[in-house]
Amino acid sequence: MTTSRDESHDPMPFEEWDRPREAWLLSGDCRRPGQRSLLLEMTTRAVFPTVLVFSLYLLLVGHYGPGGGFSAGLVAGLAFVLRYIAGGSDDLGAVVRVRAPAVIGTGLVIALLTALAPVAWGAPVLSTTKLAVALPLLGRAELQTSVFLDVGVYVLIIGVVLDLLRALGTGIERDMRDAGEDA
Amino acid sequence: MTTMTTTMTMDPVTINMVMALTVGVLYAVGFTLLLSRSLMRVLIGVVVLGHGTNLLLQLAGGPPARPPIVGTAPPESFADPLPQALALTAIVITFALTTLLLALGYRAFVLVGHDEVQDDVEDRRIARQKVPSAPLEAGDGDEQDVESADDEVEAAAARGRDAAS
Amino acid sequence: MLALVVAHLAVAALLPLVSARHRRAAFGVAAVLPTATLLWALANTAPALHGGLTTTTAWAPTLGLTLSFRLDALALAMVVLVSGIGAVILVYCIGYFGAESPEAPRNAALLLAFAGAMLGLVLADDLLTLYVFWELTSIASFLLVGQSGEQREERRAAVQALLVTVFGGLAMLLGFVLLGEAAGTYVIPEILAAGQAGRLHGGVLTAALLLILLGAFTKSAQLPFHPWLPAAMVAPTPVSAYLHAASMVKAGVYLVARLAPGFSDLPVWWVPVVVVGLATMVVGGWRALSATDLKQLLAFGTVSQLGFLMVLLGSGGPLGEISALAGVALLLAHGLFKAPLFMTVGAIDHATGSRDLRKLSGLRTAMPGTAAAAALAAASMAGLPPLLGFVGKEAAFAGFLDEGGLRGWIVALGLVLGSTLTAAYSARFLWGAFARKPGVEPTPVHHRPGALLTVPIWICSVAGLVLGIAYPVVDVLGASYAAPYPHVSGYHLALWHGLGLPLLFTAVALGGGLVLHAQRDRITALAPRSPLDAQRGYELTIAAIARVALGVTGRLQVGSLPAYLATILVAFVLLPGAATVLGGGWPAGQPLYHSVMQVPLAIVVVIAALAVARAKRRFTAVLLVGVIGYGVGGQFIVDGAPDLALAQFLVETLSLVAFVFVLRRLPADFTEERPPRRVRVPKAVLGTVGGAAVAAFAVVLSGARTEPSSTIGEFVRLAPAEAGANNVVSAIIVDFRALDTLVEIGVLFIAAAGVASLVLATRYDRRGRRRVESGQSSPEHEEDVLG
Amino acid sequence: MTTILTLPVLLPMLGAAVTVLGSRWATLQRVVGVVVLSVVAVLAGVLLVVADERGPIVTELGGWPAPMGIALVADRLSALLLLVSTLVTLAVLVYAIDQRIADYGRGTASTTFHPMYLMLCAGVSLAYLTGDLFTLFVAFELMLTASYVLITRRTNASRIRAGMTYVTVSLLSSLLFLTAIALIYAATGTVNLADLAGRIGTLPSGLRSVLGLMLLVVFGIKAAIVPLHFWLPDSYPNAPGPVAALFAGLLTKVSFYALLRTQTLLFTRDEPWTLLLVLAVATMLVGALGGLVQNDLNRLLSFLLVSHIGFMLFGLAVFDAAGVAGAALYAAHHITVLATLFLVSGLITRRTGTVALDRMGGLARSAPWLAVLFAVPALTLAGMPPTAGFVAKLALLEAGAAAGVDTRIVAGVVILASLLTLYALVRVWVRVFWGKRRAPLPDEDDADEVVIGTARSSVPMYAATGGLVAVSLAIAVFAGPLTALTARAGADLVDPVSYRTAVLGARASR
Repeated sequence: MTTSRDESHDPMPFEEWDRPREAWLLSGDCRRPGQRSLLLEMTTRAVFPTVLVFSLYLLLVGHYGPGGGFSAGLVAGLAFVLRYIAGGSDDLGAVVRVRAPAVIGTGLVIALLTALAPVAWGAPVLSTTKLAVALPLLGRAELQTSVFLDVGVYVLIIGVVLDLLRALGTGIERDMRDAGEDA
Repeated sequence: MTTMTTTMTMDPVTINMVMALTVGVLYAVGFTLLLSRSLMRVLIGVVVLGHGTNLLLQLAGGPPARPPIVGTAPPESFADPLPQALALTAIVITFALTTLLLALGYRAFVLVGHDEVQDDVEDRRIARQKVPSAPLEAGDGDEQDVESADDEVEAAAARGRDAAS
Repeated sequence: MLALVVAHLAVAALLPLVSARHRRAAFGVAAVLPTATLLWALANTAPALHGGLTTTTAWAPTLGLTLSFRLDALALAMVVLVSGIGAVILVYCIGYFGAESPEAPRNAALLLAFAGAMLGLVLADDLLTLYVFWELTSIASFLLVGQSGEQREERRAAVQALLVTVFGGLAMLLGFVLLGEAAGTYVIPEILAAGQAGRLHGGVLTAALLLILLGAFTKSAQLPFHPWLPAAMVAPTPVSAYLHAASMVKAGVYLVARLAPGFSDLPVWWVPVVVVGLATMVVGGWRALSATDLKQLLAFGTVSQLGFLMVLLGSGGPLGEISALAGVALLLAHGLFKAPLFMTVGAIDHATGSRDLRKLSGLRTAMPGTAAAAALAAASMAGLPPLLGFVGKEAAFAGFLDEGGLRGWIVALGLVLGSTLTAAYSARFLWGAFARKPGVEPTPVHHRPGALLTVPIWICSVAGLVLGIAYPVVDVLGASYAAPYPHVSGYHLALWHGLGLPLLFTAVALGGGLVLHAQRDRITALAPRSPLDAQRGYELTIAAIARVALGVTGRLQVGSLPAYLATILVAFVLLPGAATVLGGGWPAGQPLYHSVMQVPLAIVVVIAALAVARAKRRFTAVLLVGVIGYGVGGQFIVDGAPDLALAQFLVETLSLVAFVFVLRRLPADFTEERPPRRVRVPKAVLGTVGGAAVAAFAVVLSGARTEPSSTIGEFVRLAPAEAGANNVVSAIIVDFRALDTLVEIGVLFIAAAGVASLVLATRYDRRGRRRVESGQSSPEHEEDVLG
Repeated sequence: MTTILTLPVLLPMLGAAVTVLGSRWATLQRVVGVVVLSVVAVLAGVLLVVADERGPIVTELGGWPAPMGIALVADRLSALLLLVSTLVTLAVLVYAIDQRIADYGRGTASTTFHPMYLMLCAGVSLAYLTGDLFTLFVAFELMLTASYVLITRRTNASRIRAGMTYVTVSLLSSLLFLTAIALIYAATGTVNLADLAGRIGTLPSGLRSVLGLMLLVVFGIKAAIVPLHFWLPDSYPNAPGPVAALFAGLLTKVSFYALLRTQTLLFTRDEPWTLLLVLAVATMLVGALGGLVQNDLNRLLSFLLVSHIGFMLFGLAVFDAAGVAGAALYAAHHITVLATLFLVSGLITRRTGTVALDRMGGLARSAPWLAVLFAVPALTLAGMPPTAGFVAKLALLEAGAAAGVDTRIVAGVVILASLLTLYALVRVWVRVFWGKRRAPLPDEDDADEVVIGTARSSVPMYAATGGLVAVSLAIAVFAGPLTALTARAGADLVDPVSYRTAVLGARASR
């Protein structure tokens, strides 16, 4: 990983302060026990669902305070990133069984159908309205239909993050193995 | 709308010195990095430039004010929400472009062993040429033919120079 | 008339179907339409001579683009040449191209297409219509000269012909547009009327007329553009006979003849016409005297004759009526003698395999019929009575002699000189083709030309004789064309005008010609190189264009990405920057900062940014970029944009992760060599100037705002009530401007797919090198990207 | 009608999503792509007819009135260009599909090509239709990002440099665009074009020209105005045939459309724009001269592409109704003819195995149909009558001749550039179609996406190319109605009252 000219044993010159001295990223490869960090894995297991729930909160609160589909999707995505860093692609694959591109496509379809749906009721494209839903137990709840757009964004962004993990994470890792480089 | 615009006083939107300096530095650094040959530097330049642009977009709305969330403050004290929304969109788009360029840099590195942007080979070839390749009259198929036609054109030009001098 | 023209083109397009079955039949089929056209035109002689027959089809009337046609006297004369000689030559082609010739199908179709285009040209009643067909004939000529393009001479000649004529044609188009703009119409009679009435004037008219003349000169092979015509003789002989003798090269002359009645009073018109025409006539004739290839001889002769026609039909003047009359007569005469002469060469070539007059000998006895027909045609060329050439030449001399004055005499003497040369090369042609030469074996005749090769020659030659005797017919035609000129002379075409200067001039020309021919050996020794070689001029021009193109492209298109980006930056700074300096004002009362918190955040961001610029390690640079990102996020909080700040923090984090993933595989340092100072410093300077410029734009433009945002009030009012969101920014994103959001997630969608495609396919790049076979299933990399 | 206006954007996006979800079913992908673009083409035709009869059609998305919400506007200009562009994208898609079938067989799905292609089309549609400056930016990003993926997809070591050049320059232009939007908002407080037209008018004239020049540079980069054009001949030629055709046909023209729209709507002028005249001259000449010295067929075409951008700039620079109308007509013609030529170049390359002119020859004999397919668009590009290129050029020349001395001189440069274009194309003809026949060269890189040196070009590939030739011929045949239409469009552009009224209603009167 480090460059070939090795001068780390010398007293470090000033401008070399940022020279990497060890592999600074934990590999995601689960099959190499030497590189696993139990602490990180345990933390992740505990944090992961919490963060996902928080992301749902952000999604729903978006209309009233900071939040919304973007931020929520990104938070959820970061949860998966954490999971990947701790457990590697195999672990991630165990959680997410759908293809990432399909997730992205689904998100986009949800958003586009939200845009087009009002036409069926004779309203302009992308118009929104307030839906009153009678929920059991909770009673009457009001829902702005634009939340569906937010849901689409949320799903799509999770898909994007997963796809990035697949490509930049797993893909590059595999390339490195192919090339015989030490991860 | 008319009622609102008349009642609302016009806040000066002028960007202050500190922010102008910040934006200026971000752009300067971004531009400079963009001009280098390393694709990774270019990429970092794009990111820095993107930060500068997003900041500028937000600043275009006016000086700091209260977050535009109805109910938390009187509407007159709100910051202009539109630049915020635009900047939000811009942030996401910049992110998308960054990752794409990152992947391209990676691929370039894997393919050619470094991530420098090379000069265009064909352009260099043409710049070195004295006579256009593939002259019109030639082209019977063999290279020799091309050469001889080149010679002819050159010779014709030379004759002309002699005659002129 | 449009239908007639279109029919030519349509049949030409379908002709390959005929050729596929029977090659020679194609020419026969092709000859039908020109024949019909000729008959149609002759049947309409009466209306044509009295006011003309017109049709108009609108094409793009907004642009004044209409397809207008008129059959009048001049057009009728040209139709005789285009369709009459065209039909004859197409019949000749049956004999010329063998039954097996692979060239036949292409030539049949192209010749007919050309006939159609040429017909459109001569019938055009509108400048733009004329231009349309003008360029079509150039293209047809290009393809007919180039043939299969396998010989270098063919290619070279075809390209030269095309470039020179299209150069002129395009110049002419600009002239037409300027003229049309000045006159308010493109309809030729209306423009001529405006010209005669003197309603057009000024620099625009001068430019327009010169440009139009340029077009006419190039097309009709006038000095110094003429070399393309002799070069084009590489084409098959029927093509030369038709395009480069009888019809296409007359287009320039025809155009001048069309416009002369309106503009020949203007010096800007007649001076170039007379000077160039006379020079062309003399130089062409002189060059013909030293040619050894019979086709070359005729080609230079054609150049010479075109100069002659140019003078006659373009010079106008007080007695323009007579020279116009002479012009029409000679226009016809030239077609009727030059085409058979070319066909004679074709027949000789066919029979003996040679066109070199130094090798040909004794053909007078071997091919007596051909020789007689050629002699008749050559006599007309030389101007012997009672042929049409004589009638025309008499009138030509008469016109300028009667005009008198300096101009009249100069032209008349020039014409005598030219006619002397014409007589000389006419004699040279007959001698070269048919005479028995001392010391040269009689040329063996492999196969005697059949009727298909000789009858067409006879038809044309005899037509020249008949029209010479029946001169009143030509006189009526010419008079109808010359009608716009003032009637002062009462001159009519005739075989006998009595003894006078014109007859003397004719005699001098004929006698001089024979003397010159007798001295042929000295002339051949004298002639070969004239000091001004127009062909070399063409070559030099082309070479110069190539050098300029190479110089410009080599210097500008340097192939370096940083150079390109720098150019863009310079433009971005310079153009609006100059305008800012000139027109912007620094806003008064610009505060140092609006909120104290902005200052420390700004310091962090600025320091991190400067450090990024100097960072040598990728990872360090990425971390510093992260610092900038979070710093900017902090500014968003200060500015009252919590949504923005949240997104900024999250995106920045994700970016960092992405960078780190990729950096695993890359070396820690930037691989780029540290560039030398002379590269680095200008880049830093340019970057700094760019940053300063943007900052200045920001201050100046934001200081100029006089109104609040158009939308803030509406947004705040409607967000909770109508969009169901207290968070106005969120309302904008998912409701008021939801389309932006929709498209933006589209961009994310693309980016994700792009990253996958770029990264995941990488591992297959080096394996490659296997042939992709047809019908193979998914390429491997696709499967991988699919996930 | 207002829903129809959104479909050219939303349908291709939906199609893109569907082709990703169904990325294992090749036929589904193909059918979705062709059907979506066909529908969009029909809709564009409807929009054109209606917009011509009734004036600009406006949709306020979500029912929010402009300038609050985003307005989509189809007027004569945008509907015309949308129609032509969609016909081109449809033909190029058919070509690409059949090229893939010829090379990989019928069962092969594509993971990225179809979605990216449709997204690009959505971006193009939105760029034409939007009446909002920021949405224009977003549309550009949609279009450009998809183009980044298409041009870098399956690149090899020798072509990746082209991809980098393209992406980097485009990114810079995008960021500068965003900067310009920020500055415009800072100065005016709105991003709606119709609203901006009113507000920019109140700025001091110096600042107006700052903004105008800024947008000129921003769009000039992507429209390849000299000297901002250098990236184009270095990048387009390296893209696979259909992709290069798509780019050459559409991307520069979309940017030119943006330039045309913004300059006429926001920065009105009364007389010819001298700066743009100078740029037009430079663009025409530098492009044409560059084309003369190239040995690579695609590069040659790229330089000619640049050269003819100069023709359109000339029309805009004249800045009256006739000039702008000429520019619009020229753009419509240019979209089709450049796409056609690049497709033909793809066919030639497949046959000969090379793009180098000095290594080809004799195709007129061995592939006469190819010769015809090349000759017609080549003559069109050179502006020879009676093609569409001639009609469009004539419109420009007439506008130039009428507008004054400067523009007459530039009209002379148009003539010169036409001649040089013809010369460059004649070189191609002579080198490629004349001369001795040559055996095809083997494909130097088997692994990449592009298969060359094979005679396997299916009939639909020829048919798609021929279809575009037919579109181009149709522009010539129906020049009457078309020039009348563009003349009306030009009048709309120089006097944008109907546009502003259609978008803003009564508020436009400010």
